Amino acid sequence: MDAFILAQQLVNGVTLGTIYGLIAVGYTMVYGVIRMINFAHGDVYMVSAYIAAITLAVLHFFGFQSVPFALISILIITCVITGIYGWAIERVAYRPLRGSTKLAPLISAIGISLMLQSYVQISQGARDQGVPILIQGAFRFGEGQHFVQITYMQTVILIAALVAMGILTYVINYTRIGRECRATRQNRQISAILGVNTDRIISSVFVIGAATAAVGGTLVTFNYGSFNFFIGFVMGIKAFTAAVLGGIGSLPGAVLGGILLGLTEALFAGYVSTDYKDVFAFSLLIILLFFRPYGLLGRAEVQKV
Amino acid sequence: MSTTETTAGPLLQFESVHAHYGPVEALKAVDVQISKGEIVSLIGANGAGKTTLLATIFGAPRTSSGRILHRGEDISTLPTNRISRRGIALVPEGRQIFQDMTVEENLMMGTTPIGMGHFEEDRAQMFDLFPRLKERRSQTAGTMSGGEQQMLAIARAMMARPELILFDEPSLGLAPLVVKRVFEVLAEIAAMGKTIFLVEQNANHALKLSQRAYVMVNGRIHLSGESAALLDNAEVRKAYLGLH
Amino acid sequence: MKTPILEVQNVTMRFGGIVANRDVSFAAERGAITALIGPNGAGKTTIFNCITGFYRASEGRILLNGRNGPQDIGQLMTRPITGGSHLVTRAGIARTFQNIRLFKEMSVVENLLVAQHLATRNNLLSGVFRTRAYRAAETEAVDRAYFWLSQMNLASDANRLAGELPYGRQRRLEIARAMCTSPALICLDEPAAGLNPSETRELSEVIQRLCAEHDLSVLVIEHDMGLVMRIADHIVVLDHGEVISDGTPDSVANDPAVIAAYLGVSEEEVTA
Amino acid sequence: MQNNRLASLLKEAVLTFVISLILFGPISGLVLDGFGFRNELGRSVTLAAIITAGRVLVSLAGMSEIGKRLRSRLTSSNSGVTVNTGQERSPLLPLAVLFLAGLALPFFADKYFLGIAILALIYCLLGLGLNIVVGLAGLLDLGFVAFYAVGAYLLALGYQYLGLGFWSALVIAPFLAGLFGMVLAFPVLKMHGDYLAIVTLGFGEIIRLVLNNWLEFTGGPNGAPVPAPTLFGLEFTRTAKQGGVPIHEFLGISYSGDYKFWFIYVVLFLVVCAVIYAVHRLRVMPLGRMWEALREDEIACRSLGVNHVFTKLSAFMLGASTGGIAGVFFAVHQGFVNPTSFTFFESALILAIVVLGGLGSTVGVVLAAIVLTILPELLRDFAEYRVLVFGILMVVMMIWKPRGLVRLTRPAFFPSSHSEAGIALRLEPQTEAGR
Amino acid sequence: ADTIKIGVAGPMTGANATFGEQVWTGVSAYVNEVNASGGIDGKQIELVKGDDACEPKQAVAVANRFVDQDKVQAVVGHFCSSSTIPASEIYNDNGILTVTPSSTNPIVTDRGFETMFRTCGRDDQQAVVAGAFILDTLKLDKIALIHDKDTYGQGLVDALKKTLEERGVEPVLYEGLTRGERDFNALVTKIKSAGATAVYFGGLIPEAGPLIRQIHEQGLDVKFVSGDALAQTEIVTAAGGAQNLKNVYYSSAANPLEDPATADAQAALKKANIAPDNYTLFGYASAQTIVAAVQGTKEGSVEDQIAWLRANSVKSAVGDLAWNDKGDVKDFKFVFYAFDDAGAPVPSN
Ligand SMILES: Nc1ncnc2c1ncn2[C@@H]1O[C@H](COP(=O)(O)OP(=O)(O)OP(=O)(O)O)[C@@H](O)[C@H]1O
Ligand SMILES: Nc1ncnc2c1ncn2[C@@H]1O[C@H](COP(=O)(O)OP(=O)(O)OP(=O)(O)O)[C@@H](O)[C@H]1O
Ligand SMILES: [Mg+2]
Ligand SMILES: [Mg+2]
Repeated sequence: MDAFILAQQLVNGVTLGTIYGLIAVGYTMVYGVIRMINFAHGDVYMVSAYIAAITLAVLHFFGFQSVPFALISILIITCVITGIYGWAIERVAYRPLRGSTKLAPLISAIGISLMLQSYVQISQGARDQGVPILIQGAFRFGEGQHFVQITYMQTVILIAALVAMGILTYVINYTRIGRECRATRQNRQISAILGVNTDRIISSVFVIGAATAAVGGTLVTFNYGSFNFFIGFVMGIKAFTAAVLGGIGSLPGAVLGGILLGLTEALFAGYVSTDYKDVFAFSLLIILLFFRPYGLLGRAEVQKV
Repeated sequence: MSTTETTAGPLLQFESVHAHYGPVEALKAVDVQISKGEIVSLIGANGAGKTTLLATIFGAPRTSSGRILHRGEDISTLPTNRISRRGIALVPEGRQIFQDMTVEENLMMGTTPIGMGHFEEDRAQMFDLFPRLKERRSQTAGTMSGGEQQMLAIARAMMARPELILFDEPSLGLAPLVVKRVFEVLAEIAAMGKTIFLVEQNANHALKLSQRAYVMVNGRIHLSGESAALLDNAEVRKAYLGLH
Repeated sequence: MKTPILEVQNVTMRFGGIVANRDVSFAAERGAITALIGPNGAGKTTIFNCITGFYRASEGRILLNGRNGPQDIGQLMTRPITGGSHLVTRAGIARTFQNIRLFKEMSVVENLLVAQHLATRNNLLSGVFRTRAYRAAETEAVDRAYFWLSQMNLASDANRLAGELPYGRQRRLEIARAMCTSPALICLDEPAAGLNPSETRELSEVIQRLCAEHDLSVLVIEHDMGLVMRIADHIVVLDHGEVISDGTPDSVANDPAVIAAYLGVSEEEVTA
Repeated sequence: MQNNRLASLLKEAVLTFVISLILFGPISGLVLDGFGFRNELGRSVTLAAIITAGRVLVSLAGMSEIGKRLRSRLTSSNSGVTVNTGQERSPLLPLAVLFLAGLALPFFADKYFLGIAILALIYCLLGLGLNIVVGLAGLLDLGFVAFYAVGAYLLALGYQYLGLGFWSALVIAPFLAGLFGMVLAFPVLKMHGDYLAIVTLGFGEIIRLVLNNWLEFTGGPNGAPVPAPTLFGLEFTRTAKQGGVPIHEFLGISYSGDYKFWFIYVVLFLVVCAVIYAVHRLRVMPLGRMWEALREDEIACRSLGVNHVFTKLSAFMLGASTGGIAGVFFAVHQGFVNPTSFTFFESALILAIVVLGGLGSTVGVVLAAIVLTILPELLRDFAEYRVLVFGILMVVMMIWKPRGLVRLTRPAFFPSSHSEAGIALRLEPQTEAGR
Repeated sequence: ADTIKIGVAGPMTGANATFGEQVWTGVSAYVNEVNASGGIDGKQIELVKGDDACEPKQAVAVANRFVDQDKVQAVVGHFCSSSTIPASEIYNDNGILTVTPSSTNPIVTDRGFETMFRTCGRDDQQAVVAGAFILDTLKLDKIALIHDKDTYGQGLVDALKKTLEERGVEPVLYEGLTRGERDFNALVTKIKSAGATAVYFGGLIPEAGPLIRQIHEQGLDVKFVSGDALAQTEIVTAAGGAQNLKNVYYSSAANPLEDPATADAQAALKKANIAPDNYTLFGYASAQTIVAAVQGTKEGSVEDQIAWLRANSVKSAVGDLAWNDKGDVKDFKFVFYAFDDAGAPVPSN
């Protein structure tokens, strides 16, 4: 009995954590390259949820009913449009602030976050929206009342996240654009002098970050089925926490931090109290940072005196 | 666009260039010419504006008036990242290597303007020039000593196969032995047919290496001429060579 | 013989696998200028960081015989709760940095006033209400700042932003700021880097004057052999983290090991 | 040349139009309705057209001479810091006028306006507090609202459990909030920049969550009532509730709910003035200088013997104390507190005040606090577009003045007249007694 | 004045904007009706919108603005208790009749402000009904109590807990979830491990929807019971479709089929093509209350209106309303609903 419950909670935690991780990647990428906490990221994720739902509605309208086709085309369309959102936000609100104080873009990001929420609220209404269940059913292990299950949707989430992370890790570590990202992060001026188009690199980081958030947004939309214009806020804070937990700036760290956070929440909620799970999560973060000031996988900045 | 014709004029030319940092005018009507294959050095006191002069070539800061011509084309409004594609490379003051990257990755970054096509070949050449880098090829660059970093910065600039290389105080903070080695390397690089524009505090070395030189004072070109002549100039000897 | 102001005893410093210093021992004499030279990456800055309390040496001991008697630097740093590198400064060691570290967005005087925070009144209330004692202490601090500025030939720049100054002046400002902590020993990390020969000459006179007039001991890292030979009373040479030579300028300059590792053959640089 | 320009303008316009259409198409063009959608694509085409037109106008304006000049005037940044020359005129007179005008405000303003003025002053206080932490000491604090909450709940719960009144809470709040600041600061000060930000954010959330969840003690989401203020035992309520005498009875005038707001306003105004003075002094005091030095370069500070832990701690505590005081005023003004007033967004707003004001600038903070409090009220006529416009304005203000509304200046210092003579004496290295 | 001004205050922006929107829709629907039929004694009613975003500080600003600048004669609002409490102090000081459609916090009416009324029921009344429904109608006694840590939800659940305990039933689980989250899988698993057969949720749609869906997805065989906040059309989409609503019940205002007053209102809303969402109805009812008081006293003073409301009852969109001296509704009627296959609510008994 107990083992089944524990296993189920682990499944719950890992799924939630994977989603946190996917959103956290956006924070980490942007931070990694321009040292900016992009507080509008949660709202980009929110926008992507709407785009995914609208795309589904449009597909249904035109009579496309095949689930795998729908899922894949929604993922692609959502990533592309959300990516353009990421690009446009950077272009309009952050690029003019390059080279000013570090905090200016932070405030600008808060403004963008308000704008996006308000824009979606005005356009789509404040009420909760939903999508029909796309994939139903689950792998079940066990029998009767004693079982562990992983829904097909959860499986899709895990696979999609793995694929997305795999692609990203490869891009960052082994491709030219990844190297240029890392160079830009360390010294933008010199990178430009060496011929790196830093504006384009920064734009692409925002696009990639937004697209990853869109993967998260799409999956969340289809997994939980409901959303409104305000979901970005809580998710934003959680994902930011995950990013820092893992060491902000580190891609695998973001995923690890996300999963750790998801597991912590699930286990604490399951075995202690739902009321205080967030208090616990934040306390854990503070304690962890106390002992590892750069997060789990973050590297200390080389500080040669 | 860079491979079209080689005009008869100078490779790089400053035409009455002014530059500002906010309200401070750092360059005042600067005229400098560099022809293909030359070694030209620029000396001057601290804060004279030497680094600024090099930086304006890359548009940071941008010129507030005047033109910078490369092969006869005005490059002063081009985006920074387009400059290096024209075959100009900079070895920046204070080295500025990518601290968190390995030596090899730093070299890869150097190839940005021309792509990785000749990477293996060029890397081998750099390792010949700086055997020390070969030993440290996978060390994180930030943990290397100053001299090692300087060599890396030079090698990185060379990876783009530039025609014109700008050196900003390459001997800064290096041990005497290494300073000698760096100047030998400069000579070797010049022997490869590259054009060199050298900014140095170490006026003695710089003037000995170069054919022509400019002396900068307070943002203006104060003197210019054959290096050998400047070495004998009383004013230069007193102010920049510390001799009486 | 006088007790040396600083004794470095068998210091080893490791970074993970890298050994930056291995069993380094030397002493800096009181009232004299000791120079630390060696190839790039020899571990000079690292030993400096151990002396000034930025790193805790992996092994060995560093003793300061300052105003308060002999003190172990390592112990000052690891003292519970209150410990830290600031205690090393308070014990009487001041330093400058290889890469200039000024408070760029503060004025030149303010840079010096920060350095005197121990002398001025830190009491919050006395400051808010501007008590007489507070004002007196503040005036004195400003005057002392101006004194060091004029010593360094910087008085005309007093009310400019430190970041605006040309490099050479920033170097001198950093020394002036260090002097404001009233040290017994001052450690200079490549003070002449980026200066031209005539500026270097000026600087060497300043250092010598400090040493002679203000009862100061100096420990200096420098690659400019002209400066080193001119001012040093005593030279320690590091290579690969180890001391390879230790003695008077003459003996060191003619030490074949030093020539091979550091100087190269010619005499030219030494005299130029 | 002319043709070239037109062509590029056209290209730009088409590009802008296409991109805005992609952006606005799904969200404002296709509105979700149940599991289906409603077609409102006309709306997004209009939006895209507006954006494109705006873009073209800006480009055109940028080409014309007037536009160029206007643009350079607008963007001529007040970047950087200037050092005073020491010749500046003393601002005493205008300050005195401002002070008197501020004091006299209740006689001219209606309650709506006064209410907003009180809010603006509370945000001034919060901004000044956070300015110490972020602007002066350079520690990014995203959980400042925690200390605000501590002050507010101190009054509410203190009244409920201990019978504390407004005045005693006002005295205790800075100490209690400072204590909380210290508790937070200890684990936090080892951390760098953005890690500090998340930890403080977490701390702010923890405080809010505990206030929300600990039903038995704090009232949870139901909040807690706060007593009206008193003045020498005189109460501002219609009938006495705290054992005193209602002030209108004492003075023999008729009751009005406005008296309470007048009173709060005046006390708050005086406190804000006092804090402004103190912060202003701090900037030229050793402690304030050490904060700023720490912001500039921590390693250099340590090399000068500055105890960075203690110095950061003091900044955190002083900032927190100010926040605590603001909390007390907030509670007494609202007459009720609950956790919804202390969300992360509130922290963000206070941070926006500090940044918009120009990090470290006292005048800037005051200005920004007023702007950011009054702006949302002015925008009420935009109805549901209010938040949208507020967001846009926030971005625009940052782009327009990335370094804040007010240019930073630094004080000038000059040697005392008798210093030349005294130099020799003062040359002696300091002795122990000198400390 | 030739018009009567009424302020409508609530969250028109921010996390709770959807509810502010509903209240506004309800109030304006009724006011349009009144105005179309000639207004009150020939006077048109003019509405003023006040957005407080459910933030207390904005609530005070809105209240002051209503009083000083808009000079409203009555207020429908605010929505959140945390806004109503500080704002009502200002309305009370200035003698403005205030009717909140939704603030269920006891403090709202417990402070003795005479101008303060509410059209929503108090939690204890709904809780008694819910307790009876679960224990007697559904005949389940392993009950998990879940709330959203907000005034309404937690108040409801706490009252139910007391009711259950009075009947000797100890809930198997008592937990609060966080508003704004979407993933309650851990909680659902916990409900499962607690062996609950019924879940009572005190909270709103954004959390209720995913909770229902996840209970369904994890294959829990439980009945899901909730309060009147579920009385909204969006529950169908939020829960992932009508098939997930099979075991879902909620209590709501009296059955329109039995109560002509509510039937009229619902018909009117239907005609105006407005969804009869819960807070739309309560907004509608609050407007009815104010209009009734004004009409009943022939535009008498506030004191008259207060006295009138205490003495009379109003036929409203949520049933007959009568008030005690505190301003609370006297025995509010609740009916339980279930859902049919298309997701439309049907009375259940
Ligand atoms: N980023 C900057 N902002 C403001 N002023 C600057 C900046 N960089 C340089 N300056 C000023 O411009 C002038 C020229 O500086 P530059 O660095 O070009 O001199 P330099 O000749 O390279 O000196 P050095 O030999 O010290 O490298 C100096 O007065 C300096 O103070
Ligand atoms: N923080 C660190 N982490 C890892 N290795 C380090 C660190 N600091 C120094 N080192 C290593 O220690 C060695 C000594 O470095 P150090 O900076 O002391 O050299 P140096 O003698 O000052 O050289 P230079 O004259 O170039 O300044 C170098 O090989 C360097 O790579
Ligand atoms: Mg330079
Ligand atoms: Mg060094």
